[in-house]
Amino acid sequence: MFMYIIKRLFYMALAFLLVSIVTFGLMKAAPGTFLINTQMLGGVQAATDLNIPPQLMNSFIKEFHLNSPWYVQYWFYLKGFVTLHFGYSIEYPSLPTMSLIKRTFPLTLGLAFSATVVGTIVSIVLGVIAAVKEHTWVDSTTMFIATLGTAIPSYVTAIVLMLVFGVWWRILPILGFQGIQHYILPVAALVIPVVGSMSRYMRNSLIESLHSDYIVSVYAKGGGMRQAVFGHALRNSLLPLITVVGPQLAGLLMGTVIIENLFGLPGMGQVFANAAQQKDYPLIMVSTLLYAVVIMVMNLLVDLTYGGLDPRIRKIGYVQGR
Amino acid sequence: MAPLLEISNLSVRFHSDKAEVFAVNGLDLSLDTGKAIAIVGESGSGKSTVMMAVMRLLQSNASITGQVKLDGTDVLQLPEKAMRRLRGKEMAMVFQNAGSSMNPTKTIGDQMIEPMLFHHMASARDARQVAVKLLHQVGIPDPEERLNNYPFEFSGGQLQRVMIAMALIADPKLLIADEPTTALDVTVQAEVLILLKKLQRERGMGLVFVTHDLAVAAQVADDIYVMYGGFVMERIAASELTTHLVHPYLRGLVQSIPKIDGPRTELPYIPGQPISITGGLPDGCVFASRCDKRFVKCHERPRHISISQQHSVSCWLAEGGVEQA
Amino acid sequence: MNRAMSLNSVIGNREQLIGARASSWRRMWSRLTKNRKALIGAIMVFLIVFLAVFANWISPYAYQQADFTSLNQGPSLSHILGTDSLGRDLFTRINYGLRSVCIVGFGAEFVELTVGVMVGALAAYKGGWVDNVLMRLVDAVASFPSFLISMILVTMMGRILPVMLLAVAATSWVGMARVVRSQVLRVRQTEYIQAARSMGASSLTIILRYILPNAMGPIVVAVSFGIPANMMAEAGLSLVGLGINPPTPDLGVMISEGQQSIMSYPWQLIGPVGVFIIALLGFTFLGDGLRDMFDTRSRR
Amino acid sequence: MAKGMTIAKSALAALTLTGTLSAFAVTASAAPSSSSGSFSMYIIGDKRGFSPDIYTWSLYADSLGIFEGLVHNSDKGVVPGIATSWSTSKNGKVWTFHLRHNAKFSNGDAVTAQDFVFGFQQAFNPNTAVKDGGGMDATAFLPVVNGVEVAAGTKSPSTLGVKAVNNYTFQIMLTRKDPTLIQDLTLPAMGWAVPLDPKVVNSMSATDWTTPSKIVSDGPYMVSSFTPNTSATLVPNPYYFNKVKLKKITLNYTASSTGLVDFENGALDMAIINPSDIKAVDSNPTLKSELHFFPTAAQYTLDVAPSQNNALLNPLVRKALMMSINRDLISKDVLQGTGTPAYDYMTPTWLDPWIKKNAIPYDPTEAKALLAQAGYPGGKGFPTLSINVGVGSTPDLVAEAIQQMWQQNLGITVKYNGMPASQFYSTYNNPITSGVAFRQNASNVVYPQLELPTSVVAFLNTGVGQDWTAPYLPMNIYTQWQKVIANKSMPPKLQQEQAANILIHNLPKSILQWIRLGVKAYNTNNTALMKQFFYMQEEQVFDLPIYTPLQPVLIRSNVHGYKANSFLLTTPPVWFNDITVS
Repeated sequence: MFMYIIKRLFYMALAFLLVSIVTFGLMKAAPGTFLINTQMLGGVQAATDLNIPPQLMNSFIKEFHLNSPWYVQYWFYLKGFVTLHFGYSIEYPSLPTMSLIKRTFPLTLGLAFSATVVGTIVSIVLGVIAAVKEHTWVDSTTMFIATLGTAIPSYVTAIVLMLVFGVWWRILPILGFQGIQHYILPVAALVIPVVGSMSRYMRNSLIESLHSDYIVSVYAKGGGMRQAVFGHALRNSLLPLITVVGPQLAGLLMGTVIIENLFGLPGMGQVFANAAQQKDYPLIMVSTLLYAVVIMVMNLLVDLTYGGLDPRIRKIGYVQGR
Repeated sequence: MAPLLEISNLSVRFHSDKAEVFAVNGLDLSLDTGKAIAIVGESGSGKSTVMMAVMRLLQSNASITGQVKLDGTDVLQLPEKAMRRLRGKEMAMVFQNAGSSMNPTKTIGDQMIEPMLFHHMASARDARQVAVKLLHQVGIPDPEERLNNYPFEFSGGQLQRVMIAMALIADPKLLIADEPTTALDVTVQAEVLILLKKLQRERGMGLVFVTHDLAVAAQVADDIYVMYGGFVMERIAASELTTHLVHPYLRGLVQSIPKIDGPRTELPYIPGQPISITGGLPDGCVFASRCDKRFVKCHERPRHISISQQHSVSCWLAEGGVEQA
Repeated sequence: MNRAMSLNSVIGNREQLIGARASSWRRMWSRLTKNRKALIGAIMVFLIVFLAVFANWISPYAYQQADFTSLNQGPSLSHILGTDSLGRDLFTRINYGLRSVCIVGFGAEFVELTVGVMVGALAAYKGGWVDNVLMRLVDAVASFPSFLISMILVTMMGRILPVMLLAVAATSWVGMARVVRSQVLRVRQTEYIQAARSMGASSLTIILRYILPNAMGPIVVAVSFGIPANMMAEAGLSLVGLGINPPTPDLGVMISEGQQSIMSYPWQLIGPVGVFIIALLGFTFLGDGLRDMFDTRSRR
Repeated sequence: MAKGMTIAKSALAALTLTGTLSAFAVTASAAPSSSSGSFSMYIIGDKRGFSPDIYTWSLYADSLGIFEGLVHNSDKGVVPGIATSWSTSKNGKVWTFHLRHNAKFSNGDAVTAQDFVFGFQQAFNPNTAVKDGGGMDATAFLPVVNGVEVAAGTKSPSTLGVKAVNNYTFQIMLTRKDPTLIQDLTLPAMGWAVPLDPKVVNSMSATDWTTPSKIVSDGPYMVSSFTPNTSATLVPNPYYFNKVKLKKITLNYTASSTGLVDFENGALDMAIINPSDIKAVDSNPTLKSELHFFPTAAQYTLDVAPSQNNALLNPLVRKALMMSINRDLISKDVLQGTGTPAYDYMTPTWLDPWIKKNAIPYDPTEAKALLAQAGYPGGKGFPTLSINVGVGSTPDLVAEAIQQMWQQNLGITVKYNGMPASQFYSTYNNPITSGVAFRQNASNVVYPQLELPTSVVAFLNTGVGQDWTAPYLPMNIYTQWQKVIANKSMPPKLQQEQAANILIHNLPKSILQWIRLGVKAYNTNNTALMKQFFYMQEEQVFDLPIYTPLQPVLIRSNVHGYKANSFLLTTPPVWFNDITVS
């Protein structure tokens, strides 16, 4: 298990380097980027498109070492990120990026986290119901609704939810963030696609477990449906479910970008969308890397949880066929 | 005294989208307490289906007719709840593939004590004591520690022993072993067989042993039922197997057992492929298409006739008297 | 007996092996037509693609053609889905908007497929360190914040169709690479490939005649799920203000505009959203159906 | 080219005589009494905090009652603020303000003349106010002694021409006579300088201006909570010298796309709604009575874009194009009433209604004739005409409507090029490579009553003047001009001079003649000259004015004293403390 963690951490570091190189490369290649080192003009000319005032530009030259060769720039970009010295950005010249992130990222993470928790619980419940009632109308109805949930992206769901709950019934707020009730619709919009795919996964996985030989053993020992499902099959089908939580979380986190914009939630997604539209390169660089790190850490946690829960990985480090 | 298990006219059919499968067709069988019988047949002959029908563990697309009496009670008529009370306690089962029949993510201790817990026979702690004793009996060293191990930490032979112990934990009257040794090495096979036989004798259980291996069957069982295409071809006492057999199919099976001390000739085998029991059965004898003794009469289905108290057969040849092997 | 049976099983497998290719497509077709969900999905997809491809012929108006005498009209005979705030026919604009969405959906999938097959097959074939390096790369790209990368690319390179297509495909090829790799590995290990190899078939023959057709199923399924995912990403970009430059109609932009008119002119939202949902559902149904068809383990 | 900034700045710059605004005050009706004295409204906002010295959208809120300067705007026009009276020296260069003795900051400290000195120094000091380059052009409008030098960093802030004669007497020394000084002192970005508590501000970092607990202000309201880009809450300054009328003001910064819903469910008492929501509002009598259309100071104009092809340099062509745009239809139908036709760049129609009577009418037939006269009968031979527009996430309906009108009325090929705002501005001054083009100019109008360019150079430097006239230059000269404009390493003053020089020496006579006429009209304030100036524009059609937005605003019927500030984009009230809620 220890070696497993070390190995995973090593791969994570590699992935992080790749993301940072790609982000840096993209920013350097972008037309009008301030990362271009124009020796003659001290880097200022390169940024004319960005409408950066000279004083600000000078501070960026210093902060990002724009008068040095690219590898030095890259090194300081990486170092700055790792040591949490995020500097300032074009759009928020008087607000350190770090405190901007501190202010906005919790909301985004909160959205993604609550959506994951709610989504997982609902998925498990629906998946179990459908699997236990396999091949009945309960199963087919649940799964049809789940299919709709998978097929329709969260932002379309969000628009429909806004329309129904905010515009027609007027029972929930649909704009801004002033309290927990502002969380309800965004989380619901994010949860529905998650439930769509995860409950299907849960059902299929549970059905597969329920059809395996050891379940026959359970019945042969005098167990009933309850013992089969809750004593054996559920636990075994939750394990593979954990492995899909990781990608789901990543998808959710990306979904928050649009959802925050739709609901006017002051989260990191809105900041990023704004930064992208305004070509706020310093902010784009930091936040892309930040999102990537969060995704990687989540995947790592998911894998470790899986490893910790599956005795085969915990004890011998692998499962055959996986 | 009434037999422990008495099956009469048992038929099992599976319904699928495409066709009906005639898995078992009018089977009769009886087993006395303390005795062992073996059901022998190729894969697809319906031998395992019979026992799954007895346990009522078949999938929902199976329809079962006939009678299965355990201690005089027809288990096919019992409600599911009452049936559950029998499983594991009155009759227990050892499966073919111990590796997949054990939950890979639970310790064997947790799995072994389940029959006792399901039937409220003991607390978990007491049940573990019983499990330790049983593991010891089936020859697992350090049983107390091994209780906390997971199935993947056992070898195939050990796991099969654990399975046997698990089946015995609630002290059943009837033990059904469904090809318990097929997946094992030959040497391990013998050990497990001996163990099984020993335990059956000691406990005075009824044992139904399902296998495709006639030689194994002869070692373990008192009576042997040979199945083909969902029918019992011949029922014969193990002691008479080599001397009194009637059915050409059984003869073919016996001949294809290699004899270590015999001359090295080419091994005879039964030509053709096992009959398909999907869709429908032939009007005549199900074995006719592969039978070298086939004659006109074989276009009709043979009756199952008794030759002696422990010997019966379904073959037109038997109508004309017993033909010596 | 044992030998007889094992011989039988080999013969059986050979028959299976020979028959596999000849009838697999026909069998699949008949399975497809029997699978109601897949059929409905296929019909919906056909309809959507038809509208998008033949937008010029089907649409009763030109997409930019304003009619200042019929602004914000509800659905009627002359404008079956109503008009927008310049009196332009919504049905027409939706058709053209679908075209944009489909170009990105299919185009990006094509790019993903090309890159995915190359990387996946290479990894599976070469094995060893090549496999290791490629798969680490795939893992790394999979942990990219994909939507953000798309947004950055669109911001940098402009809001035009080819850019959006590449931006969407930029990170999503990894899924395809994984599917291809695992399929090639799976098929390579199967008995009939080993049998074919033992019979002396050349490796090219093996790839072309056995591996590819047999690895096809999951790849086709992945494609049919990939297309709607790309469409979602495209429309998502529109919703954060990075849609295709006007005046090219785009379904995502129409949705975000329609959202604003919902109180007064609901059809301006319902039309585009409805068609978008139909498109996504069509692909999902089709994908589900195809998966059922190809998945031998699935129980019905 | 710092176009984005220019536009944003002129949005604030365009303030004028408050007297004309009273027409738009919401008159109180007998409304049901509301239980609370709180008011929530939509206002444009950002994330950069409430520093009164940095140019941000939050400055709107600052100027409406978080800070209070010497004087401030109100529903009665400019009224005394912290200063109760003032006097000027004979030469008009020294202003002496007498401050009230009971004014206090929200931390309880008294507001003194020294605080004004400190505040003015902060506003001019490039190391504090304009540290991030987003500072205000205070220097451009307040001719304070040494102001230019301090802002340029060549002189120390202590040399600035402001003085505390004693605790409650404050003096401003000017370099020249400035009759609009009092007016300018009310305006953020034009002369906005407020008292600051040195003790507090010196210990603040730039980021503390986003932390309400650290902000100390002297207006009737103070910031009690702030979520960047989302909302802020204002509560009464407990030490304010006068009665503060509301318990709480909530400022909602979030985009107004759901304004109607928020108004209906009570989240907002003042909301700007979508044009497309007007029909829904009209169908509800209560809502309809709460809907107001406030004029704004912005204007949507199409300017000639620089091009090798000089087809657009022919006034006949421009007139034909102008005549085939149905401005009434655009305002009433396409914009659903949220616009009013614009006829002149320099004067809003609502300020001078006579303009409308004399403006170029919509006349497609005449337009066709003019185009034929210009050498393009039936549109034949006319180059492809593009309309270049910088758009946000949604297309520009007006540009698309004009595209259709031109194409349908004149038979010429017209392309609508919507592009992201950043792309639009970064390519703004690049000559068009094929065909000809108009480019959208959505900036605020320059009003003669306020900014009076006293010379041709000043006229050309009115922010929009340059971009607007430069395309009339010959192409080779235009490239020269463009180089000057793009050169960021040149001092701004020199840059402006050089650019203006190029224009003055190379522009067509007709334009220069027209500009001279305008300057003369401003300087003399002569109505006849003003009209002549207007008629000349109508004859030459130097640009195509399309419409001025009318902001559709819902105000709860129990809100009184809301007078819209039409010179700020989101038409907030002119002074928060004028508002009461019954």
